Amino acid sequence: MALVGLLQGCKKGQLGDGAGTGSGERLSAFMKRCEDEVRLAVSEAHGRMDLVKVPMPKEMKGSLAGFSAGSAREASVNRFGMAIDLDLCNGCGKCILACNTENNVALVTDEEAARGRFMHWIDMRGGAPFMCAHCGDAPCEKVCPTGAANHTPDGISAMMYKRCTGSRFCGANCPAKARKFNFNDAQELGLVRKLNYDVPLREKGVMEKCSLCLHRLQNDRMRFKTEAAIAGSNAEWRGRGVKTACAEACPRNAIVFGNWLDPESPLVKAAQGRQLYAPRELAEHDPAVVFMMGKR
Amino acid sequence: MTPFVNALACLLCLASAMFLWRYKSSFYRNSLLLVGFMIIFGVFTFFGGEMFEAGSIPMLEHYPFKMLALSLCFSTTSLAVRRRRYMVLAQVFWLWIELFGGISLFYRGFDIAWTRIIAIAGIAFFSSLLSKISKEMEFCLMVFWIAVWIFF
Amino acid sequence: MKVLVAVLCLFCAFLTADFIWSQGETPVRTGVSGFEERAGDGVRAGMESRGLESRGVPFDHALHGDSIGLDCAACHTGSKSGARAYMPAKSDCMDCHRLPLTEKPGIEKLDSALADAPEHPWKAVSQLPDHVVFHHGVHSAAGVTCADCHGGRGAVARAVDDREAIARDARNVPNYERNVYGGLKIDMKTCLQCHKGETFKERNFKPAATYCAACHR
Amino acid sequence: MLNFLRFIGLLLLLPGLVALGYSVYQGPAAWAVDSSTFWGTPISLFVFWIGLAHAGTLLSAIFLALDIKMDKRTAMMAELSTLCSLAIAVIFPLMHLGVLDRFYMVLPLADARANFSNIRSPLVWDFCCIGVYGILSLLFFGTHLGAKTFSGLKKIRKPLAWLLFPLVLWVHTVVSLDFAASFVPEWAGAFFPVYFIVGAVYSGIALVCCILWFEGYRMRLLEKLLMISSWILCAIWLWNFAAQRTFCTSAFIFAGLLPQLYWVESIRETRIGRICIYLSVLLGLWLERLFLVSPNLGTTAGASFGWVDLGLIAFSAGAFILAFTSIRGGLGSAMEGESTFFGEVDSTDMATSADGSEEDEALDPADEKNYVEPWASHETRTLRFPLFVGFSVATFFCIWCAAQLNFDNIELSLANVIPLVYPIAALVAAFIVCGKAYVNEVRPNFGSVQLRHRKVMHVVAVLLLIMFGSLLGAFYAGGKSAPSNQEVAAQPYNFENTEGDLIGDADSSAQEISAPRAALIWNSRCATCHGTDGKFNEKFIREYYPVPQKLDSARIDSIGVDSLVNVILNGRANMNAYGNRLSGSEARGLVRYMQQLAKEAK
Repeated sequence: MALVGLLQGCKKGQLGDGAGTGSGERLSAFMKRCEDEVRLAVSEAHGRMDLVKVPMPKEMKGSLAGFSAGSAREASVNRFGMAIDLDLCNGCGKCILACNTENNVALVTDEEAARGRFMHWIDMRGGAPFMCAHCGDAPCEKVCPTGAANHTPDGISAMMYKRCTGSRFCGANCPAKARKFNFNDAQELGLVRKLNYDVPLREKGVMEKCSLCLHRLQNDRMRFKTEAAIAGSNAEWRGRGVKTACAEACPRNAIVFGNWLDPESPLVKAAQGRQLYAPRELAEHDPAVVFMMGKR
Repeated sequence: MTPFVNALACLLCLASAMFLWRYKSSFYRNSLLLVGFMIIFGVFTFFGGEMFEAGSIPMLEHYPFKMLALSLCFSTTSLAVRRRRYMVLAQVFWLWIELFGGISLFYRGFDIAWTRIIAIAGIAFFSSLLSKISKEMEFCLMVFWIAVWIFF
Repeated sequence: MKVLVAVLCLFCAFLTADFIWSQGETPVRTGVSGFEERAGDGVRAGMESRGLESRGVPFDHALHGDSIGLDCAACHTGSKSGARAYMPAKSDCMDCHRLPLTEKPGIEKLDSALADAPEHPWKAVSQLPDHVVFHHGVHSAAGVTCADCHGGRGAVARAVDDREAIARDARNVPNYERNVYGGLKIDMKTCLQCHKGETFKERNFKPAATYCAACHR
Repeated sequence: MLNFLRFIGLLLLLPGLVALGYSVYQGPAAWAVDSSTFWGTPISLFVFWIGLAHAGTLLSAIFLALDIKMDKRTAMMAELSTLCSLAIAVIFPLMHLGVLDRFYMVLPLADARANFSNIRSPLVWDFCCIGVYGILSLLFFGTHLGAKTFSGLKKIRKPLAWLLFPLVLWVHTVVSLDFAASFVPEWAGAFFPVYFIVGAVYSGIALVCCILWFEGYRMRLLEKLLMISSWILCAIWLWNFAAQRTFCTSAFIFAGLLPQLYWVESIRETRIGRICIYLSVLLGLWLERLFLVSPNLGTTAGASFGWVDLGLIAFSAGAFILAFTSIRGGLGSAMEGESTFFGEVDSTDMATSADGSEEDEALDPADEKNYVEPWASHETRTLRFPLFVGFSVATFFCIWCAAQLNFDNIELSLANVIPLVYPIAALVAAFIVCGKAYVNEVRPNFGSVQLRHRKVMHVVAVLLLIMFGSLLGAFYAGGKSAPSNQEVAAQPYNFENTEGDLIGDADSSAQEISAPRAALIWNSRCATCHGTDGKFNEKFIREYYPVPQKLDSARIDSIGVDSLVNVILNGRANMNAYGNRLSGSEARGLVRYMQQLAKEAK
């Protein structure tokens, strides 16, 4: 047993780095803490979502007209989003754990956990996962003083952590309160590990939220563009084949990730003929992450 | 808010303006009147605009204040001294309510009534150039304000 | 006179503060490494400070480069296809070096050094901040050569202290701000300038994406 | 009295400093905020103090602009209270930030990285407006002080007052837009500009009354204005209740009902009674700001109010009292005019313009049009021309903003930049006005100043310039970013595949990688010997290596894909084994690419 433990301990060197080593905690124990926290969050979940019907997300209105030649040309062809199938989802919370490990989401201290304040990018609301909806007409981005919250041409509401001053205006202005603020210095408290090198750790005092696994999309875009340039093709990148961590982890495939503007995307196929919903407070902001329930 | 109620509001402003700045009326009387108008305008908007039926209609949020501004505009025509200065100030007050009310509504997804704002700004600017405000000019201004209120 | 003093004060203070603040501000110091045989201690110390470490295998870029038709990507795998340009593993060296290659003296010494070398003779530490995405492959595919940023030719010239070559290099390549290796000085400003198409006009690069999330995460 | 006040100030400040230090160290977690209430005590303190900061200049400048007489001492007190509360107010939005040292990113200037702040955000407007307001108030106060030495400075007080008049209202309007432009149901209100300004004027008048009380006299005009503001604010609260169904009872009691005790003569005419009324107004308005900023406070959903919050309040009050009393004591009689009133100031001589002064609280003359005397040449020179230049600069600024990188894919509406226009215009205009006054009035008379003072002035000027330059330099340099220090040793096995393709089992050799990927691998791994085009790397092969087999379609087909994959992975003769560096699918892709190359070579 001791030998297994030792081996587990040695594994840390490969997977985690210096972050959080102050506690000297083993990776397996850390992972267990993560799981416990998710379990707690799922069990404590409360509140209902007030869903209203919405049409299928289309191109973002207005904002792309001004794209100059120097900017990304792929502006109009992509709009990434997700649909969560409420008929399939049973609220198991696996998506939360997958998201946390993928995005190096910090744990919270015990007293915060007791008050139900987690850093999770996915909340359980009304028995279903709820995350940032990546509104096409995002209220949070309008009020961010530094431009740290901004939209990519691909329809992702991105956060530039290094540009964030932590004025928390975006958090206040999000109608669904999908944004989380780093009250703690998680690295110092040993509440976070760099489980995934692709995602930077967030420092104390910045806002964070669901990024639609932006790093996966970025990696895929770069790979695609490299290959396209070698092959001499003019194909546009549509983000085919990319999945978010939560969509990947869902045992019932209730979360579908894709490109709303790509007819071949699994998302568009899954949403065809289904009735789409969004939380009432977000419905008029053109959300890209929606819920599916029943046939249309 | 129906155009009829909107026109009614304009009439109410005109009526209330009659009571302001009477000769030798005291400081307190004038301000009490203003506060009273404020409340009357609020009640008028609340019921006339059917605010409680349609939930909250953001466009009506600053309506009573606009009415107050219009009423002040009307009332300045009867001032004895420094009429032009206060006329301009009252119009700028109106402009200010329209502009910043519009900006705050713009952030909540409504369009700004630019024609209205430009009209008020224009008349405020040009009335600042008037050297003497005759009875005819007063009448013209009032007609213009009413037109802005009802049509723009 | 007074105006002069005022302007001078303003200007000096500006420069000083700018200098102090921007110390260590350029996070990415790109440059070819490893002139161990010729480089003095200064270069070696510089290498170590940049997280480059060589474990006993001498290496000369000048011998391995264009002179024998080798591409950077042959050893730095991924530098033309992936996000990162990796350091070669010993097996990569042994692809060629398992055969006797030249009759030059000292080759036996090299062979024995290679035989003793660990599986990863070189180690590098990424200088890129965590929140920056730099994909070597996509830049290479777009026509940016390794030397544009890493200053290959300039660096070689510098290493052999060939002043004439340095001067030639400076004449051939437009006079952008350069790092100690002759490569482009890299910070967000220079990245953006090139992405917007303001620099390297003579190379006809296509303007690239300039929205934040194109390069940051 | 001053000493007593200083003692009180110190008593409040010292524990307050502890709270301030703790909350700067601890960050926003220190005070009552959480993930549903993002704004807490610092912001309500900010709104409160910025409101107080308005009253001083508002009274002094607007009274001056509208020709309402006010004695110099009262005016100076009001201006000084403005400066002090402004200095207190700016601390709070700064400490409210999560990452303090990045505050400069809010400034709408492009830094060395071509980063530009998001000027659509009300916070940026705030930042600019308050900065400009601070500078202009300082200039206004400075000219007032300097008018004693340089009598020519008196001339520019009125133009400055006209510049400040709209600015004061503009600043608080912009502060109100922080709330009004948001989607928080309790904050959304198009009437907020009026609401906030009435509140600010009300609390500001109460503060000036307090100060005059401590000075030992009273001004009945201010008291009248105080009462009138209380009524107007009550009317607005009523409307707020109608529009949003929220009502702050405690604020209504303290700032709405209790001040009405003023009508009881026995209270009005005793000093204790009056100060109680003023303090009750201040308390009520503070409670109202707190209620407004964090509506969930005290309910089960919200965060709870702790000692840090109380400490911050104590800090602000203590720091204000200390700053005010020490500057007041330091300036001494410089703040008093020749005709100082020691006693009551009555408003009888102001009756003629009384009708105007009550509108003032709710008026915003937005621009130069209000300077109603027509195109007199003097006026054009002193105010209209500077303002014209200012507005031109502001227009250019807006155009420049729209050309920034940030707004490549966002359409920038006129409504996004209008709130910045007047502050910029006012700043430029004020600099022109003051610069002209400096050239025309101060410099010619500079010789009359004592030599010692002149030297001090020069040193101060040089220091200021150095400070300004270094701030600019620091801003332009921007912050540092730490490298990741991730170790990049040799390429991990099968890394390229897992990097891009996230679905499917990349390692199963039955699958095949895409043609471009195979080409990339070929170029890096195989081209060393086989050449990028499959025709050998002549330089290398001739000299050192036995020549490998030529790529030949017929031969490749005859060997078969599987055995070629086997050769790549396991090696043969001079061919190296790549099994530990390439996956099966990659080898398969390479074979396909070889076939393609061979076909092309024919």
